Formats: sequence, structure tokens, C-alpha cells
Amino acid sequence: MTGFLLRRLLSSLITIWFIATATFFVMHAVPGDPLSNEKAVNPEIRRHLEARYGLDQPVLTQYGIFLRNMATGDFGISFTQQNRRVNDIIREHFPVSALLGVVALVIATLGALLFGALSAQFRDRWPDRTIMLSVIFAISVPSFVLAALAQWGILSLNKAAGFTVLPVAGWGSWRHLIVPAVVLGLGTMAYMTRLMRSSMLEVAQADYLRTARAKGLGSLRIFVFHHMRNALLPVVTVLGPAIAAVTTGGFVVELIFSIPGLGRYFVQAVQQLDYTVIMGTTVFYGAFLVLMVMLVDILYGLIDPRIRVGK
Amino acid sequence: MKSLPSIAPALLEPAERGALLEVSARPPRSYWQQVGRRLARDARAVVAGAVVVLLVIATLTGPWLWPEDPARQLLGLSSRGPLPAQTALLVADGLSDAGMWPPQSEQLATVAGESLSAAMLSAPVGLKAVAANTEWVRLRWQPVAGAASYHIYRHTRAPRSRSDLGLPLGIVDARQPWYEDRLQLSTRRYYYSVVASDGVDEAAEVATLQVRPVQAIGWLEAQLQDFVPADADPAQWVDRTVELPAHPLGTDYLGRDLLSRLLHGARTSLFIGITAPLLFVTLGTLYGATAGFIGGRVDDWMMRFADFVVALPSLLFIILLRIGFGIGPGESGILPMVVALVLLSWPASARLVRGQVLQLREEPYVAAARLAGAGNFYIITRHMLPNVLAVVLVAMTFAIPSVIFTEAFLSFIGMGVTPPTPSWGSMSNDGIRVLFSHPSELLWPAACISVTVLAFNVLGDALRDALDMKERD
Amino acid sequence: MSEPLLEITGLTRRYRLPGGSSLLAVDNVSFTLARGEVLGLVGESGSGKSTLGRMVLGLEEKSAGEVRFRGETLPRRYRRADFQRYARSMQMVFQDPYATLNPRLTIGESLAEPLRLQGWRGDPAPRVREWLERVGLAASMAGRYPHEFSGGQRQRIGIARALITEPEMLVCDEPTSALDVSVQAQVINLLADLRREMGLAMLFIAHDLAVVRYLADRVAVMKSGQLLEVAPTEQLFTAPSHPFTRHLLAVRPRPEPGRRRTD
Amino acid sequence: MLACADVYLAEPMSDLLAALFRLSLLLLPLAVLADGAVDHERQRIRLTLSSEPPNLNSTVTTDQISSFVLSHVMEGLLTYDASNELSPGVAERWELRQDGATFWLRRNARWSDGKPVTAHDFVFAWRTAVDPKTASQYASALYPVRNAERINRGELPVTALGVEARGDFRLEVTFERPTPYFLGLTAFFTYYPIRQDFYESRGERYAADADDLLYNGPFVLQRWVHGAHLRLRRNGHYWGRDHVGLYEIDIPYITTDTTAIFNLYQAGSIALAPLETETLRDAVRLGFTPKLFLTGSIYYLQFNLREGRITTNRNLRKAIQAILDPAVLVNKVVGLPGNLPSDSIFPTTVKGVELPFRTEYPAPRPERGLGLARHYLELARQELGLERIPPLVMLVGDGPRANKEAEYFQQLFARGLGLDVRLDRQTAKQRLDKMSRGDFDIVAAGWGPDYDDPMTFGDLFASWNENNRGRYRNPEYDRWVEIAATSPDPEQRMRAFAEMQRLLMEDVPVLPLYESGNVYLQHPQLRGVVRAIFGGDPNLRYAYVAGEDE
Amino acid sequence: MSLHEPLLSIEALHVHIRTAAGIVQPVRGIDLQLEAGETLAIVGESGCGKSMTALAVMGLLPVGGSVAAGAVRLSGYRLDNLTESGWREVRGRRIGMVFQNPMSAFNPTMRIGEQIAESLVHHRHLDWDHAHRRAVALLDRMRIPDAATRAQQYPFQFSGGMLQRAMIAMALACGPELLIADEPTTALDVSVQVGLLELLRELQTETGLAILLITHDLAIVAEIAQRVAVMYAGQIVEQAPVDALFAQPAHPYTAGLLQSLPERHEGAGPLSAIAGTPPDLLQPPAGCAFYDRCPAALRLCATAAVPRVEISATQRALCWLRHPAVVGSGAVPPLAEQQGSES
Repeated sequence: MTGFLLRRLLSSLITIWFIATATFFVMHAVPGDPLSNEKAVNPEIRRHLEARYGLDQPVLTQYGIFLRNMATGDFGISFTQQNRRVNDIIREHFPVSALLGVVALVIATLGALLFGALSAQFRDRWPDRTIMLSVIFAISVPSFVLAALAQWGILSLNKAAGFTVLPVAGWGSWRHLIVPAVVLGLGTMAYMTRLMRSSMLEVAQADYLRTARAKGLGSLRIFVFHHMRNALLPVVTVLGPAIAAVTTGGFVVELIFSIPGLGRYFVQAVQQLDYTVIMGTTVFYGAFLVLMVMLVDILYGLIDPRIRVGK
Repeated sequence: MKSLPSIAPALLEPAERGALLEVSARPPRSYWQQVGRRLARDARAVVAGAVVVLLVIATLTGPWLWPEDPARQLLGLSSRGPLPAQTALLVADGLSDAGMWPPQSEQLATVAGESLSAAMLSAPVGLKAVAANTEWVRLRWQPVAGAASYHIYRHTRAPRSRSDLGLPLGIVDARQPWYEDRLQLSTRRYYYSVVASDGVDEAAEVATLQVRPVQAIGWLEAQLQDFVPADADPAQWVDRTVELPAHPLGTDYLGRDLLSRLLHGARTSLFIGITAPLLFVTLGTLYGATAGFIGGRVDDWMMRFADFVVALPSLLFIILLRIGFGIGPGESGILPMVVALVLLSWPASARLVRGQVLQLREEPYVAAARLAGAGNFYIITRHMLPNVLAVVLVAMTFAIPSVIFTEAFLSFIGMGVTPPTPSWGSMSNDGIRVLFSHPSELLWPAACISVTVLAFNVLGDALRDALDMKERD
Repeated sequence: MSEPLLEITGLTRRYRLPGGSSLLAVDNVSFTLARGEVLGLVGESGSGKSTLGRMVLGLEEKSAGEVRFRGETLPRRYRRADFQRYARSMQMVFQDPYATLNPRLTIGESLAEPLRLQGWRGDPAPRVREWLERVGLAASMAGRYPHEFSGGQRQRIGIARALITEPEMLVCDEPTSALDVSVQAQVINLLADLRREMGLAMLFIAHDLAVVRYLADRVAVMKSGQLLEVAPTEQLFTAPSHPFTRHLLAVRPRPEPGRRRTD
Repeated sequence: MLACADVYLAEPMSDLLAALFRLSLLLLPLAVLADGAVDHERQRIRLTLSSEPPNLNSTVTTDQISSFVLSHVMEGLLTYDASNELSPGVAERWELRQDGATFWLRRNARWSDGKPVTAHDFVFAWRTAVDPKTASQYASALYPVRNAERINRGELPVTALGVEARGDFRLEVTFERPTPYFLGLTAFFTYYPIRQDFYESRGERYAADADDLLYNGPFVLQRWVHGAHLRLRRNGHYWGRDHVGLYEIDIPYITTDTTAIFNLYQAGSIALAPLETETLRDAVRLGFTPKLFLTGSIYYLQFNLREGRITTNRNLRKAIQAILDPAVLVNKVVGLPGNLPSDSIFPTTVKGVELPFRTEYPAPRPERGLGLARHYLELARQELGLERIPPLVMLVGDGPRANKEAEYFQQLFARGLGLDVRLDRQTAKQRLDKMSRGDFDIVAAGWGPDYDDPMTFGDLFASWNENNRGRYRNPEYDRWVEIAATSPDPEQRMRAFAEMQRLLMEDVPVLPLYESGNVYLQHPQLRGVVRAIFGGDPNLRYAYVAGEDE
Repeated sequence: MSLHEPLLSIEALHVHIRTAAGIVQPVRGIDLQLEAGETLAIVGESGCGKSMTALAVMGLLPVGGSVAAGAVRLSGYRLDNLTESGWREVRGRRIGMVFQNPMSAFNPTMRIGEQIAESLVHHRHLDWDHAHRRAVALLDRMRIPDAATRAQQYPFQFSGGMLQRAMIAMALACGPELLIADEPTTALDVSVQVGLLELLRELQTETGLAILLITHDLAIVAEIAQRVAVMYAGQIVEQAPVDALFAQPAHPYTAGLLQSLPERHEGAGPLSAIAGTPPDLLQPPAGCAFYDRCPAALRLCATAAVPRVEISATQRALCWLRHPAVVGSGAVPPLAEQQGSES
């Protein structure tokens, strides 16, 4: 297991390096000048600005500096918010995205387990048809439409109730979180529900399930320990991509619900050509996802003894 | 024990039979014929397929079936619901109006006097509309003694109270007891209110007038849209009527035909939605097949690289690449988006195909072909491709909706195709801002996205089932 | 005895396992096969008998040792030309009748494939029909797909494909183990008939001793990659020399209720 | 009322543990949701911002959001009163001369740590701003002060700056040249004081967080959660604290989404909400009465007059001028009341001698019409010797309104003149970059005033001005700018501006479109809000929350 | 009818399975009795309905499957109309079952010991600790070395033979009266097969367990069964004590099966195979299902419902050729002559 972990860690580091390199060079290929401003500045000031961001160095030197700084976890100073370090920006805004993402993911996963299991259990009967129909609608509506409709829904709800049941936008309490998280998690939930359903149906065909029934066990025990537990395995493998979808797919939700997450910052940074923020965010997200995928792998190992114990 | 039945001797003859193996008269069907047959029997597949075919037909023939130019702007008809063909009054506008407006000062009764405080000001008398059409509503009223200025409001319903006068259109000087409203007028009923003011506060008394403009078109616009000849003389043409085209789904914020934009937007969305998957699935297939076929160390390295690409946060990177390629003047931004999508999306199909190839490599019939002296090319084309094609086809069907989503998403956050190129995503982006007042501007493109995505998803499901060649049938 | 058709010396197959260790699937095996001879290769699952068969045919790389066919040393690792060169002489019948045929091709196409690949001039159809009949199927079935056939029929088609180019040697890898008893007999009979007609040499890999005893002239016993013993069939069954062979013969269940052990 | 928001997000999150801790807090229904746009009892209002203040370091900041926040937490020598007139700030009285100015500082002006604001703080701030090492992009605001420009170019040491503290409470300023509008400048953020010891103690982190900034304005920044939340509280050390109406300005929402902002207003969560064309309709339908405000900014199309550009042809520009009716653009395309169609580069808000400049010197109206436009186009074609005018590149921003206008121009020019306009839609920085490199034929741009004098618009087209993105070069124009810059006579100056106005109309290096306006909703209980062109908008210094029945 | 109730009795059992193509009839009216302590083998080729019979006895028919007619009784107690909770009292407790492929029949994510213990916890209401100790003891009883460690392992760590022993332990954990073994040795190597059969036999003598063995392998039958039922196309075509069946098969199909065994082949001639393939059970033939492949078929066999013929007190066959009326008519030779020289 330790050998496995070490190898996994090493390959993750290499992957992060690749992401950083790709980001750096793509970023430097972007046309435009991050230092341009509404007011033209004189050359002396420009020289000082360039020096501050290291833009006066050759690209390869910049790359070297970037890698070295990255290794120490330093992404430099923001171009648009000149007194903030990219690290601070990430540290302050990522937890917001992460929290939103985690809640969305938890909602998605729990929902998917519930609905997927229900759907498989009632295969081809009305609960199954209803759930599968909802699933297919959920994956067919773009997130921004969903978000807009949800906000409109809250507004109507509040109007009908006569007081603020749920806030329309903003960030601060669990009530701010609930609708954006549902909107964000819905697509993932739909996808995972489908997966869970087919996984449940596949396990339903498995010999060991027949064995369990042949032992005359209670249906709850069969369901939980024999059916569900094994059906979960393929669902766990998509958790990695699901985390990616939820954490980086949050732009629109963050935008519409005015949530101070990192995704929104990224879009702003792209519009402002804020080199350091773009690179910092991309590399950070990349590293985060690599880490998550690694964790999911390990989690999978914990659930599946064939990997945990090792062949 | 029962007595034995008697049996006819003829039945005790040995049975005579033909060949043991009967040959059915059924003509052989090729694999793809069978897949087609299964698809045709699957109701969802038929419906989804029909939707896809309709979409493609609409995309290809739409511009001929509904030849309205998606770029044509009828500013007098902006943000309207479904409209029939109608006539519009040809009216003069700022560029051609000669001496009709504003009223000359000698025509106005002037009221001299001390300026008064707001509380003492009365409501304007004689508020009337000199003319009311969708190009301009011209109001006049009698001057109010002691007023410093007038505040003009416009409402879309009868004001309910003094504080509910609606949209403030502007403030005019006391010397100007008239107002011309040209602000996005439509043929609905308007309630204009004029209040006198002492320069700071408004009077308590209000004069309100109900006006219903007639549909009109301004002179310049009529010239631009070829409703009148470019060299026409306004004097001869003004006050005639011209025919405005119908807009079955209504218009957008610049008075462009929504149906036509949807049809052209379908081209963009479907073009990206089909081209990008086609390219990246092909690329991924070739890559994965190569890796799987060569195997060994090459496979290891190739797949490691694919893993790297998978690890890139794709949405962020698509955005990065998209700005990295930049969009030159006049370009639609379709190409950079397709390239970005292709560069980042191929590994999924590469992995899929590699897995298939690795599995197929071990199939006995491939070994048999090898033993018969088949070369790589033969094995790939004859044994692998047809099998891989099935999974690739399914992968592609599922890639299409996801790309359509990505396009819509990018266009939505302003990183997609650039206006004026219509795409469903950018139309949704435009529409979402008027969701409450003009929901159809969002609902149509959003519905198009949803239906397309739905159709391809369902089709993918059905295709996967149909291609699953088991012992059924 | 003249020069053997096939001569195997010190043949070894080593698999590298993740973590640096390696597995000897076939360990220094030597034997010969005469023209027209049937050599039964028996052993339990994982004994390396299938790997051996595949190495002989070039489907598997040889880690060490030598295979000589008609006095010619076969390459350690095959290229396409090698297959084309030896394919006409050596063919294989596979174990799983369900995976043996490409499900996307009609059996006519599958049967014509070796002919085409070996530059068969003219229309392969008559020969395909001939061979279909020869393995006991109606010639008119050439247009059907594999899934329309039963396991036994597929195995016959597999045999027809292997023999349609009239090779000198056939490697049969457990051709009947997935078949029912009644069908197994059909396939064995077919193989026996064809062998007689064509003078085929066969490397017959099986775990079923009775089948081997029926078909083989000599039997080789393998265990854990090693060849324990090669002997003429009757000798091996009546007077096995290796303890493992003895054990194998002693424990196998037999369809003779009277012989039931009582211990 | 304890807001849940207070519990959450107290400090920037430091690590995963803290995040998890907060998560647990978040998921507990601790307190009722803090709500309410206004609170009469506590004199508190809630607002939203379109983005968080990018930079609160007054020497380097450039943007409006920062300007809004800074104008409430800082105070310059002068400030604006409730009727938008200059009034005493830190300076109690002053004297403006041709060659300079003297400011006498009030002795009760205090920093938020209780120490007095002194003349040295101004000297330090101004020197910092012009120091090339600071690399302030707004250093040019200080150029009227002697030697500022040369210091900024690195030619002189910062100590050469023409500002001097005579004791703690008297500030002497020497001018580079006569600057009649200098008093207005002293209310501008680049002129705000900074205390040296504090600035140096914070180093790079100066103004990075709420406690990395020292305040001398009516409010202090009590909390700043980046990207999420700002809270301003009345400054207990402010000399005029007794006349500050509001106790707290809470800004818990940061979003650019106008629909979301409108929804927040509708939900009664914020007291001020800007409206866009789209939300305006809903607002009116729902019975809200919007307010209008002219921002004093002007939007225009600028032609590239660099050599080799086809737009150097005057008749081509005249053709475009003749077909483009700003009134149609404003009414039909922009669709927001409060935006004024304009034929002049000088907005109506610019002051003249007595009356507004535009009242004293109305803008000449160019002749327009399709026939005329096509006539000019024909002339252009002949002059250029071209059968067809090649495609024109129009550089535009990527915002929704910019799109809308660009699409309108494109269609208008195509239909009316048969011109092929290629839209070059770029994000902010890329657009600016292309503008300064001159990589365009036409650019849609805008300009807001930096100080209260027509010169802030007038010198924009002087041949030496780097911000003259189209490189318009007309000696006559330059001469009028020179006169306006140096003449002590207001009459003469205004005449010079009128000449500039005329030249721009005739030469068409730029095509004014409209003066931008704001349409916004304001909570009926919120009173005394001053909408200001200068010194941070909206100005809440004089605002208060009235009782519900007032 | 005697008062004695056999342990298991199957009467005129019909099983239907609803599929997309139509209703398949894998079991078409079979009758079987199994006494306590007895081993009855059901032999037949793949698809003949033998596994479906076993599953019907366990109430574990696949989705779409149902008992269409007939009855299954355990000690006279009707099983086929039990509710799901009724079944739970029978399964595992009164009838244990061993499946063909031990690798897939174990839950891959659960320890072997737990899988054995859980049925003890469920049926015998033991606490987990206790159940675990019992599970270890059972594994030990199945001659699994180092049972305590093994109980803590997962299925993938076991060899096939070991797993099958563990499966038997699992099936017998609650001391059932009847063990249904569905192809218990098919997936195993020959040398392992016999050990397993011996183990079964041993357990049977110890506990008086009745075994219903489902297999296609006549060698296995010969090793362990006391009585044999031969199934073909959903019917039991012959039922006999094992010796009688091997010595004197009454049905042409049984005879054909025996003749096709290479073990029983003597001389140099070809093996005698049964030509053709079994009928499609979607549309079972009206007459004898074996008619198409039967070398001795009469015209009668094609259409007339086949009678069950009592060859002796213990041997029965489903065949016209053995019917007294046909035998009496002289249309077929007596049994012994058809059999050839086998003795």
C-alpha cells in the first residue's frame, strides 16, 4: 500500500508540473498586455510595473521563476488587485467554492444513491420512469437556465410567504448555500443516478446476490451489505470527475447567486488578463483535482478489498 | 394398470426426416442492418432520431424555409412576442423631420411669474399627445405658473398612486412645455404623467394621459430596410404605410427575428456540437488505437500523456485556450472554440478505444486472422475498426450534447462565439437578462439546447443498447 | 522415424510481473511431434499448456528455447511475414466457441479470410461451401452470423477455418471443454476424421483425460510450466511413470458407478 | 439582531481546518437571516457592489469602486458638500494663486487611530504617488504640481515635488503652470493623505485588508471579506462625525449580475440598485420608481488617424457621422432613459463660466441623412481611389451593452453605406492594449472626467496626449488646448473649448454618441444620497435613513 | 398414497420465464422425490432446465420467472406459494445451496467469515462474535487449513477449490436438511473435484443430509449420486438408480449421452454422438422433444404426447419406445439389444 501511495504521489506531482507548464505557456501565448490601462502611463512607470511582475525577463527565465515560486506555493501578486497576493485570493475564495462544491456533491451523491436505488428497485414501474424522466430533464437543462429559474423561484417563494424564506443571493449562512448547491449538484446528481441505477441493476444480476438470497437473509441486509455496497464501487470511481465538474463548473452559479467563489474570480481574471491570478487559479484547481482523483482512488481502495489488500 | 392403447401401425414406422439442419429462408442481414432494425423498433430511438433529423434539416434548409435575415434589425419592433405581418406608418425621424417639431416658441403660450415652491405648483393643464406612434410620442401641455421644470414619467399601467408614476423619462426646462418620447416604444398602452417642479421637489398634482401609439417606422430605418427607395423624397412618402414582416417567435432586443436567429444559431451550435466531437473522437480513436495496438512502453507513454491532458481542469483550460488563440476582427470565434475543445477532449475516447483495442487484441478471431497471415492494417480495418466503431459511435453521440452544453456555457459567460454570430448559448445569454419581462427570448434557445441535448442523449442510450450484440434477436 | 515435423527444445516463457518479479509460465519444455501424429497435452488450469501452444504458433513471444518446424527454426518473435510463411502449415482451433468468430462477419466471410490472406486465386465461395459441408454444416449457411449458431456448430466452423488452407499441423486448445458431452463427441469425431483424411499432425491441448486418451497417439503431462512426462497414450494411462500423472489418473472421476471409491 | 453573516467569514480562512470549522457553523441555523435594506434605528443600510474594490491604496488605485469606498473612508484637502460643491475637508481654508496654493489644515482632523492629520501626510502621499517606483497609473493627476511629471519620468528625485509642509498644519503647493481647477483635484483620491509610519509598517500589504489601512474620512472600513463583504462604520475620530447620518454601510453582496441585483432590491435586501434596460422594465411593472443620474461620462466612436488607416479619410468619417443618429442609438438600442444623445465630446455636466458649458456654447449639430452620408461616401471612395471601401475593424468591449451597440453599428453601416464592419470584440485588457497600439479602425470608447473642468475632456485630443488613442493631430486644436490650459481668463478658456467642440464636429476624429446616465432604484426611506460625478459615487456622507412614516 | 412424506417432492412442476421474445418453458412438468439422506442427481446438457428446477425449489427464479403449475413440497410443506418472508425461513435454514462458480457467488467486498456468519446471525440469532467462531469452526470442518486466518480474508484471496468448500460451509451453516448443489465442481480442476465430492459424501453420512445435485457431468454422477434423473428439454426423460442407469439406460437420449463419453468408448471406431441440437423451448414440440435427434424415432413420436413408462420399480422413462404397446407391437427391439455390448 505504501508503495502504491508513493507511486501515486509521484505521478500526481508530475501531473501538476505538466498542468503548470501548460498553463504558463498558454498564458504567455495570450495576446494583449496585462499592464494596459484606461490611462496611458509613461515608459518609466511601465518599466517599474514590468519589473514588479518580472515581465522584463525572458520567457524561459520567467518560467523558471514561476516554477520555483510555485514549488514554494507562491503565485505572485495579482495584476488587478495590486496589493493582494494570488495566494491570499485563493485562500480566501477557494474555501467558498469548495464549500459550495462539497455541499453540492453531498447533495448529488446522496440524491443519486437514493434515486438510483429507488429507480433500480422499481425497475420499469412508475417510480423508475418518473426518476429517469427527471434525470434526463436534469441533464438537458443548461446550468445557467436552471440557476436563473431557481432564483426566480426563490423570489416567488419569498413573495408568496411574505418573508424571506431563502435569500435571493449572497453568501453567509446555510440558507444562502442551499439553492445554489442544489442547482450546482443537479447535473451531477442526474448523471450519478443513472450510473447508480445501472450499477444496481447489474449487481442485481450478480451471482453473489443470488447466494445472499439463498442464505435467506433479511432483505435489508441483502440490500445494504450485498447489493448497495457493491453497486457503489462504480459510483465511487466517478467521484473524481464529479468533483471536477462541481468545483470548476461553479462559475455561473457563483455569478448568478453572487457567491464570492474562486470560479467567479477566474472569469474576472480572464477578462482583466490578470496573468498571475489566472495561472495561480488554474494550477491550483489542477492540483486540487489531481489530489481529489488521488483521494478517490484511495477511497476506492478502501471500499474494494481487492485493491486494499493487494492481489 | 390401464389397458394398453392400440396404436396405428403406420405410426410405428420409423420416422423419416430430411437434413438435420434446416436452412431458414431468411436472407442474411448485415450487422448494421440488424442494428438499424433494433433502433427502428425502439420507440425512444425513433423519436430522438426524428428530432435529430429534424434539427439537421432545419439547420440546412431553415434559411430557405424562413428566409428572414437573422441580422436584420427592425428597431421599431425590438423585444416583442410573436407578431403577425403588419403595416407600419412611415414617419419622419430626427434626420428628416423638417420644422414640424419642436413647436416654435411663438406657438406656445408663455406664462410669466414668480417661481413658486413645489407645494404651490399645480398640475399641468391640457396635456395632450400631438402624435403617438412607435417612433415618437409628442406631448404638449399648458405651462404651469411658477414652475422651474417639468418631470415626465411613463408607465405601462394606470398609476396607482402619486408615487407610482413609472419610468422617469426626463426633466425639461420650464420654457419647454412639451416633450418627445422616443424610448423603445411599442403598440401597448402608455400612461404619461407630467409633474411640475420647483427645481428640487415635485408638485403634488400630476397630469396623466393615456396614449396608445400606432406601429410606425422611421424614415431612415425605412430607407435602410429598403421599404422606400434610398433617394425617395420624404414629403411624398411620409404618412404612407409599409408592410412589416411577420415574426412567428417574436424579436430580440435589436428587433431581429428570433426564429431566423434560432435557425442560424442552430447552425453554430450544431456545427460546433458535431464538428468538435467528430474531430476529437477521431483523434482520440486514432491515438487510443495506436497506443493499444502497439502496446508496451509506447502505450505506457502515450497513455501517460493522455492522463496529463485529462488532469487539466478542462473548463478553465478551454477558456484559457480560447483567449490564447484570440479572436481576430470579424471572426466568429467558432474555430478557436472547436480547437480548444478538440485539444482537451480527445483523451476520453482515446482511453475508451485503447481499452477496446486491448480487449480485441486478445480475441481468438484476431489471433486466427494473424495466424492466417493478416497484417496490422488488415486486422485493424477488418476486425478492430468495426467493433471499435460501435463504441466510438456511442461515445460520439454522448459527446455531442456535452459539447453543445460547453458551447452554450462558454457563450453564456461571454467566452464563446462572438456576436453577431448567433448561437443558442449566446442567445440564452441575451435572453436571461430579460427573463421576467420577455421570457421567450431565453426560453426558445434554452428549449432548443435542451431538446437537442435530450435527443442526442436518448439516441446515445438507444444506440448503445442496439449495438450491444448479445444472443438476443 | 524420419525427421519430426515439430521439434521443441528448452522452450520457456517468462512474464514480467509488476514489482520486478517474474513468472515462468512455460519452463524449459522439450518434445517432438512427428508428421501425422497427435500429441495430447494435459495439465490442470494454469499449467502453461495453452501458452505453450500459442508459442508454437508464434502468437506468443518465446523467452528462450527453440521451435523447429520441418527442420526450420521459427523466429522468436513473429512478424507479419512469418505468419504468412508458416500460417499455411500451422493452424489453431480455439477453446471458446463464442469468441472464436468475429460477430460482425458472416461465417462465409470468416472462412474466406484465410484464403484471401494467403493469396487464394479465384472465388473462395466454392471452397467455403465445400468446407462447411465437410464439417457437417449446410453450405447455404455461409451468409449467417455466428450468433445464429450453437456452440458445437461454431466450433465446427472454427475447425473449418483452421483447415481450409490445409495445414500440416493443428494446435487445438481445449476445443471441446466448453461443449456439452453429446456435442463434444461430434467435434472429436470430426477432428479424428479430418486427421485421418488429411494426415494432420495435432498438438491437442486438453484437461479432459478421456478425450486425450481417445484422440492422442502420445500424451504429454504438464504441471506449473514444466513438462513432467511424455509417453505413448496407452502406456501413460496404464503405467504412468510420474507420481503426478499417477495422482491425476487416480483421482479423476469416472462415469462408472461400480468403481466408486469407498474410502 | 445578530447576523449569521457576522459569525461566518470573520477572518480570511487560513487552512482546511478553519474551513471545516466554518462549514460546521454554516450548517447550523444559528441566527435569523440578517435582512433589510435599511434600518432606521441603527441608521444602517445595505448595498451591493459590482466587484470588490480592486485596490484601496489611494496612490495607485484607478477604478470607480475603489474610489467609492475611498471617498467614504478618506478625506482630501477639499471635499464635496451635499449640493456637490467643493467644501472644506481636511483644509479649513485655502488660497489659490496662479503659481500655487496654500492650504491651512484643521487641527481637529484625525486619523482613525486618533493621531492628527498633518501636512506631512499630504506631502508623503503625493510624493509616493509620483514616485516612479510606485508605478502609479494615475500619477498624472498630480502633474499640475511642480516637477511632478519629471519626477514621474525618473528625471528628478521625489523631494523636488512642489509641495511642502510648513509646520504640521500648513501646506504649500507650487504649480507647474497655472491650474484654475486645482481645488477640484484636491478632492481626488490620488491627493488623499497617507501617514508615512503606517504606510511603511504595512509594506506590501498596505490597504490589502481592513486593518492595513488608516482612515481619516467619515467612515472606517470595519470589515472586509474579500469578494464577499464590506462593512463601513462611522468613524469616531472624524472631525465632522456629528453630521454623518449613517452609522453603518453594509455591503454583503458583490455581483455584476444586474438581474441578481434587481432581485435583491425586490427582496428588500439592498437600498440602491442600478438598473439595466432589461431590469428597468420589471422595475416599472412592479411599481418601483427609478431615479436618473448623469454620470458625466461620454461615450463615442473614435477613428484611427494613424498613417495608412483608411479612416484617415475625412469624408469617410463624415459619411459615418451623417448616418449615425445618437438619438436613435440611445432610444432604440441603449433603451435607458437618462442617457443623453450627444453631438459634443463635452457632457452637459461640464461647467462653463456661469452656466453649464453646453448651455453657454451649444454643440453644433452635424447635418445628417442617408443621402448625405452616401454622398460623403462617394467622395471618400473617389479620394481613396477605391471601388469598394475595404472592411473596417471596429474594436469593441465584451460587455452586453457594448455588444448590442456594436451589432447596431455593424448593421447600420452595412445597410446604409455598404461598409463591411468587422467587430473585434476583446476583453478589457486586450481591448486597451489594441487601443494603445492603434490596432483598429474604429474603437467604441468612453471617457469619464478626472476633475471638474472641461479640460479633462478637451486635452483628450491634443496631439501629445497618450490617451488620444486615434492619434488625432491638428495644430489648430492643439493651440486651443494650449490656450485653455494656460489662460487665466475663464471667458477665453471657454471660447477655446467651444472651438475644440466645433473642430471635433467638423473633423470627426471622434463621433460623440451619448452622455451616460444611471437609472437606479433607491429605497424610499434612504434619503440624502448625493449622486456625484466627482469624489466617489454615490456619496453617502450626507445620507440617512428616515423613519417608515416620514 | 402413503402417509410417508418424502423430504422434497416436486409434482408436475412447470416453470415459465417471460422474456422479450416470448414465454420460455425451461421446466415442463417434472416429478421428483428426494428422501432424507439421499443423493439425487439431475443430469442434462446446458439449457435443459436442470438449474431452473433447482432455482424453483429455492424460490430464486430469475426476474420474469414463475412456477406456472405444479407444486414443490418440503416434508409435505408447500413451498411454491410462499411469501418472500416465508421463503426466508426456508432458504439457508432448511435448504442450503451451492452454486457453480464460486468466484462470482461470493460477495467480493465481504470477508469470507462474515459471509458465513451472517446467515447464523440471521437464522440462529447468534451474536456476531459467536457466529464468527462458528464460521471458523465450519471452515475448519471443511478442511480449510488455518481457518481462523482464512475467515478474515476476502474471496479473491481464495483458490477455486477453497472457495467451493467455503461455499459449502456457508450453505450448511444453519444445518439444513437439504443441500442443492448446482454444478458444484464444474469450474474446478479434476484433482480438486474429487476431494470436494468426498467431503460432501462425508457430510452426508454424518448429518443425514439430502443432496440434490445438478450437473452435466456423468462422471460426477457416477461418483456420488444414488439416483439419477436425466433431463432433456425441460422434462425428466429418465429416472433411475445410478447403477441401473449406467447399466441399462431406458431412454435413447440417456443411451446416447453414455455412448458419447470417450471414457466408455472402446475400440477404434468413432465416438457415437447425438446429432442435432435440442429444441427451442419458446415453442416446445408437441410430441417427443428428442424426436429430431432420436435414431430410433417412430412416426408416432413426432406428435403424440409421450407416456411415462415404468421400466422397473425404480426406473422410469419418458419414451414411446419403451411403452408396452409399442414394445408389444415388435416395432422396436428389446432394451438390451439397443444398448450394445456394454455391461
